[in-house]
Amino acid sequence: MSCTGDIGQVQRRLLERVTVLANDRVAEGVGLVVFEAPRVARSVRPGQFVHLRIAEGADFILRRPFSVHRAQGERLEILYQVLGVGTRALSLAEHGDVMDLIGPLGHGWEMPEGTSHALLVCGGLGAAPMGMLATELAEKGVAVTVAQGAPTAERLVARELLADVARRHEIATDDGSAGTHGFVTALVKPLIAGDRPDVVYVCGPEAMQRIVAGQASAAGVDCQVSLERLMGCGIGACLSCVVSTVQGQKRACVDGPVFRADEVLWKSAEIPPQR
Amino acid sequence: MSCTGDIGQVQRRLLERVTVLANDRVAEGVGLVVFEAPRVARSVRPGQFVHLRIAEGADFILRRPFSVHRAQGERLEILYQVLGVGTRALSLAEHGDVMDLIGPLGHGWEMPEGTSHALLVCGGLGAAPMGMLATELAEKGVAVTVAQGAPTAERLVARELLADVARRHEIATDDGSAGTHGFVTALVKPLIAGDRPDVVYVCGPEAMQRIVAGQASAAGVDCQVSLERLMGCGIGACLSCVVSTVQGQKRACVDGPVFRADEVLWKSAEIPPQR
Amino acid sequence: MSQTVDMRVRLGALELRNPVMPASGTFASGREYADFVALERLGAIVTKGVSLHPWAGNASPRMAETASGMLNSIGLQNQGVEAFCEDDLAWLATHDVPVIVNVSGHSVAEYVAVAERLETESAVSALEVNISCPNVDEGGMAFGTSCPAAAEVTRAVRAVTCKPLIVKLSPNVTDIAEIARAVEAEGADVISLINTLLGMAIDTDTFRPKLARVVGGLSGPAVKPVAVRMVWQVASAVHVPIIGMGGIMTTEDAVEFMLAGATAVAVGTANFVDPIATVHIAEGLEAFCRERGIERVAKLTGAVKL
Amino acid sequence: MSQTVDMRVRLGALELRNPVMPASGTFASGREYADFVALERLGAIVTKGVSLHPWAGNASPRMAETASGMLNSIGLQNQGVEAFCEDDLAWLATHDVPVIVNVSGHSVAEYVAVAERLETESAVSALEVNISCPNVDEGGMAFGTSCPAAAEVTRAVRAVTCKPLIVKLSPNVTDIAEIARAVEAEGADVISLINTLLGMAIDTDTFRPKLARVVGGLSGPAVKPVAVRMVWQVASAVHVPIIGMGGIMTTEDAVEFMLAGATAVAVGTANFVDPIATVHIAEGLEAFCRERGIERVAKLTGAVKL
Ligand SMILES: Cc1cc2nc3c(=O)[nH]c(=O)nc-3n(C[C@H](O)[C@H](O)[C@H](O)COP(=O)(O)OP(=O)(O)OC[C@H]3O[C@@H](n4cnc5c(N)ncnc54)[C@H](O)[C@@H]3O)c2cc1C
Ligand SMILES: Cc1cc2nc3c(=O)[nH]c(=O)nc-3n(C[C@H](O)[C@H](O)[C@H](O)COP(=O)(O)OP(=O)(O)OC[C@H]3O[C@@H](n4cnc5c(N)ncnc54)[C@H](O)[C@@H]3O)c2cc1C
Ligand SMILES: Cc1cc2nc3c(=O)[nH]c(=O)nc-3n(C[C@H](O)[C@H](O)[C@H](O)COP(=O)(O)O)c2cc1C
Ligand SMILES: Cc1cc2nc3c(=O)[nH]c(=O)nc-3n(C[C@H](O)[C@H](O)[C@H](O)COP(=O)(O)O)c2cc1C
Ligand code: FES
Ligand code: FES
Repeated sequence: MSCTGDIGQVQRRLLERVTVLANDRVAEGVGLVVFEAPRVARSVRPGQFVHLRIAEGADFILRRPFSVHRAQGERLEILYQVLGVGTRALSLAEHGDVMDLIGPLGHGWEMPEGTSHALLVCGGLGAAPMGMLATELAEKGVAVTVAQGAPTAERLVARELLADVARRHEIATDDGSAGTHGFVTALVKPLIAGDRPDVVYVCGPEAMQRIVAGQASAAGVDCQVSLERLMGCGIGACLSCVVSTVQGQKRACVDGPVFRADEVLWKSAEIPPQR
Repeated sequence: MSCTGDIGQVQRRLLERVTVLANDRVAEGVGLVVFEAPRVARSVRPGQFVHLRIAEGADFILRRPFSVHRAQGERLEILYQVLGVGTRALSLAEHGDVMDLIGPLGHGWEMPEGTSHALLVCGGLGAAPMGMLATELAEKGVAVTVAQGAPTAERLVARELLADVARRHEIATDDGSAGTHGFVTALVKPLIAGDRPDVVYVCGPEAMQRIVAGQASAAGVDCQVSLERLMGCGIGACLSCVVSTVQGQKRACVDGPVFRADEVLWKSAEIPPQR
Repeated sequence: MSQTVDMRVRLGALELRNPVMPASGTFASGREYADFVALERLGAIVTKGVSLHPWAGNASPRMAETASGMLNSIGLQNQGVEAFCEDDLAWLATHDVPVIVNVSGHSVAEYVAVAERLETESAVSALEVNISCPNVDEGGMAFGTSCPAAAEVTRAVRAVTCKPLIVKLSPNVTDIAEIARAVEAEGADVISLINTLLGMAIDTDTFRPKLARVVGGLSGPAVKPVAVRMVWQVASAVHVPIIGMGGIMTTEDAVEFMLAGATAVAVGTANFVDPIATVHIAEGLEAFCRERGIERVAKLTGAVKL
Repeated sequence: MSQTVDMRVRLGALELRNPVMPASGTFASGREYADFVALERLGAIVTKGVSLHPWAGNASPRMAETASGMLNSIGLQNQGVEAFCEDDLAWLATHDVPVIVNVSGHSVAEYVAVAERLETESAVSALEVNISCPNVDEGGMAFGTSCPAAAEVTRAVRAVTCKPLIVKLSPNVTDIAEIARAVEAEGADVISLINTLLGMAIDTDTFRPKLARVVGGLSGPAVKPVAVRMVWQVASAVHVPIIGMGGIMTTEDAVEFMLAGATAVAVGTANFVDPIATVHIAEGLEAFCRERGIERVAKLTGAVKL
């Protein structure tokens, strides 16, 4: 089966100076930045990420990892949530600003040969790495169903993009301002039962990913999850980003961020929301 | 005699948010920044300085002290040389940027009653604190002679301003590209002998100030110097900025930066240029 | 959401109206900050180091900036305790705020002499014995880096003062908890930490040390992780209250020290960046508690969840 | 202005083509950086810590960012010396660069066992014994914070290896010079410092420590003044060459360490910021010397003007 992971291994990582082409607020506390990044944009695969140096001379020194939301020609898009000092600085970047990033990084989504139907489940910013995936699956003629959740309708980031490429796009919001009232996890079981997807792709809060992984395995469907860890180097050297798996500790930055759900030993610390 | 020093004591120090109105390169590595600083601009006296917070969230945290070059209405001007991280950041400030500063700070130039003739001697950026002084002396009807030195003609900062207000404006450049070829210190003796000024005001490299102070005392003329020290607080608390004087150690930020030359115990470390 | 927050904290016999005070040597005796800070808004004033005789301090340059921090080698320049009492203390006495006098000495006898001189001064609320200054040749840090020496100074000063006794520790040690236990055993009522980390910087243009004294004390945000760790270690080792400091710039920084075990906090280098920092942090702490329904700021002390 | 600069430096029997190497644990075994750095451009490669048996390391989160620095509590996760030799070392052997293996252990016996296993590996140019890791419960820093323990490990490893022996010191001590003298006396050929400063950070939203292990090691520009000071103190105390590290991000930082007394320098956290940092600094050092007419980089060592 074709696997961006394998590609990830032979793929050359680049340190590229990139220029901000646009940086717009797309929702409360969420921005979409578009970089001119010719070399990385051309080689990145769905589910991979870049390690971005947002500022120099600042009191924070480390890079910040971001999934690639979309890559078109020389344009590379990142969908980001403003959380702290780095993403706040990123939100202030303007057209023409120059930064540098390392990429493409990590093991992306695997697309098993002969997949005819895929279910994409995302919560909140989990939609970020789904953009490239949904587009490429659709181009390959795979039927794409998207189950998307968010706190409010306004926070359904990349909603249009996903709606365009998906054959079916189900929505759940915590406040009921769009789609079903409740968590996206409630949509998954019926969708698996109804559409019998060949594979389920998940990204979002770890507790949510864990629940969906459980639902998929219960239904005997392949499932891939995209996990976040605090990252230092982003290229496999520092061991900051380990994920516990059945084959022992793996590095989210090279062996992930996408893992086969059945490999992951979920953090017992993470108690899934009670419902 | 009237003395901004006394004023300095009763004068209230302010922490003011200021807006950059203009920031232009005036010579190789020298910039002139104009702030809208209504409260400080109105109360500052010649020879006083402000303690400027150039950046927040940067890897350097301390303020930077700058003499006030000119103050007109709500406008406050600083003439700065790009030396390191702070002044480099300052040189990138644009119209509309907001910073904050503490001021007015320190003991400025004293203008003895009945002064009819003053000699201002400055080297390089030492011209910065001379702008306000020359202007105010001229307004008071004091005859102003300026002896200005710089490495090259281009580096004669504030040359026009000083030429305008001075009755006489003598120049020396290290490379002879303007005025006398040599150091400004060579101009001083004849000017003192010729014009018999009531007071000599000096600012520039400490070695140069020391030489001029010697020339003035040899001629029995009052002399005031403006000394620079690395500063922490800028308001008299941290004792980073001490200057050795005949009355013991004084703080450049409150007892100075302007001192009576005959009070200063010059750093023996500082060897005056041989000539 | 509780409306008012009880901001009072207790340092042994000393009650403060809030946990925030300036760190010694960064606030002089408060007078220089009077244009910016109403001293009554602070939990206490901590004076710069006071010695028996006047000290001239070290040669210039006395400071150098470093990444997210600064080095200083002031060297405890001060007028001596007599002049301090006549001048600064008399001025402070006219303000309604507890005064903590930072005491320094070259020898145990000098520490004792300063403490004795201050004992009769009603304006002095407490003594902070600085056994951790890296910027003096004899005394200073030497007393703070060995248990016997730290114990000896504490015992000697304890013997001559009935005022609350704060001992300020040096971070330049292998085992801070051991030193803390030693001074607690000798009667320290409160422990404050950290003083500065010994550091050095060299100008690569001139090849000269940036400080005339070659080495100096590192302070500011750069040292905060070390300071929080030491406060946590000391809090686990002793029963006396702790004044935590080292790189506090914001309300969250102050909260971090209290969670680690500090009862009160001191703000040093931040005063140079923002002369109103102490008041901002005191107000910020109150808001932090109010927003979270914490009715007493003291509940933050040691509240880290392990 | 001399045209070419002699960039070679000597660490005892080991000659390096230039003074710049990665700091252990920040560069893995070099393979991860191969896309960015031609290993042959570096003075040496320093591997991550290698132990006798595989170590799982600590729980996540294992890192937290701090002002101009970072905390880590990786805990020396590694495959053990056997797997290291088969895998990383075999790969490194195909490159023309000296390999310094960083050795860790829970006990003196484990340090010795690792050293013995590596003794026969011709691809290993030198051993760096890490007696200063703050992130393991037994061993690690405990050996680096007491003279007898530091001496014991050094003596034991010295007895089983003829390779150049580097001992890496912990900055979390009262007197770094004393430890340095102790390991020099037991036969250390080279001393490297500093390892990380023990630190802690607390999330003020969750009240939880930012590291699962609660405390971790502080690195990056924040620690540079402490590191430079300690290199200067050790250089004044011993005769063996020193590898200086702690917050080196730029060429000037590297120069500062050499002026303080280091013969070579190691670049750690900077690799995470700029994966090409080591090469940039090696090239920068050469340019720095050329511009100043310094014909041998080794002349910078200890050249600080006091
Ligand atoms: C492989 C990967 C892909 C990612 N893709 C995206 C993306 O497409 N869009 C996006 O908005 N974010 C993404 N993230 C998360 C992003 O890296 C962090 O939100 C960012 O680094 C926060 O930086 P900051 O300086 O703003 O926050 P900080 O000031 O560093 O931290 C602020 C708060 O956020 C928490 N935090 C920091 N990093 C993470 C993290 N990695 N995961 C969870 N919490 C964190 C901190 O613990 C702290 O509580 C990704 C992370 C990884 C590892
Ligand atoms: C009372 C006073 C008034 C001043 N007025 C002016 C002015 O009107 N215009 C102007 O350009 N500068 C003035 N200065 C000097 C100015 O404060 C420094 O140049 C500035 O702080 C340098 O900051 P930086 O971050 O760019 O340099 P840094 O990165 O801090 O230092 C770069 C180099 O400059 C040296 N340096 C830093 N501060 C000083 C200083 N105060 N004196 C001498 N060398 C220093 C450092 O040692 C270092 O070698 C004044 C200083 C004082 C004390
Ligand atoms: C300029 C300066 C002077 C200081 N003087 C003293 C002093 O006299 N006595 C003392 O105990 N600590 C002194 N300190 C240490 C501070 O009180 C404080 O312990 C240290 O700076 C850490 O806090 P900070 O990071 O908030 O500055 C001084 C610190 C600075 C920066
Ligand atoms: C993520 C990380 C892992 C480290 N692992 C090791 C190690 O295995 N062995 C060791 O001796 N030092 C280790 N160190 C310490 C570094 O080698 C170095 O001594 C320290 O980080 C200071 O240098 P720096 O500020 O340039 O990073 C590690 C440091 C970091 C940041
Ligand atoms: S972030 Fe360094 S190994 Fe993954
Ligand atoms: S700068 Fe602090 S006393 Fe002068």
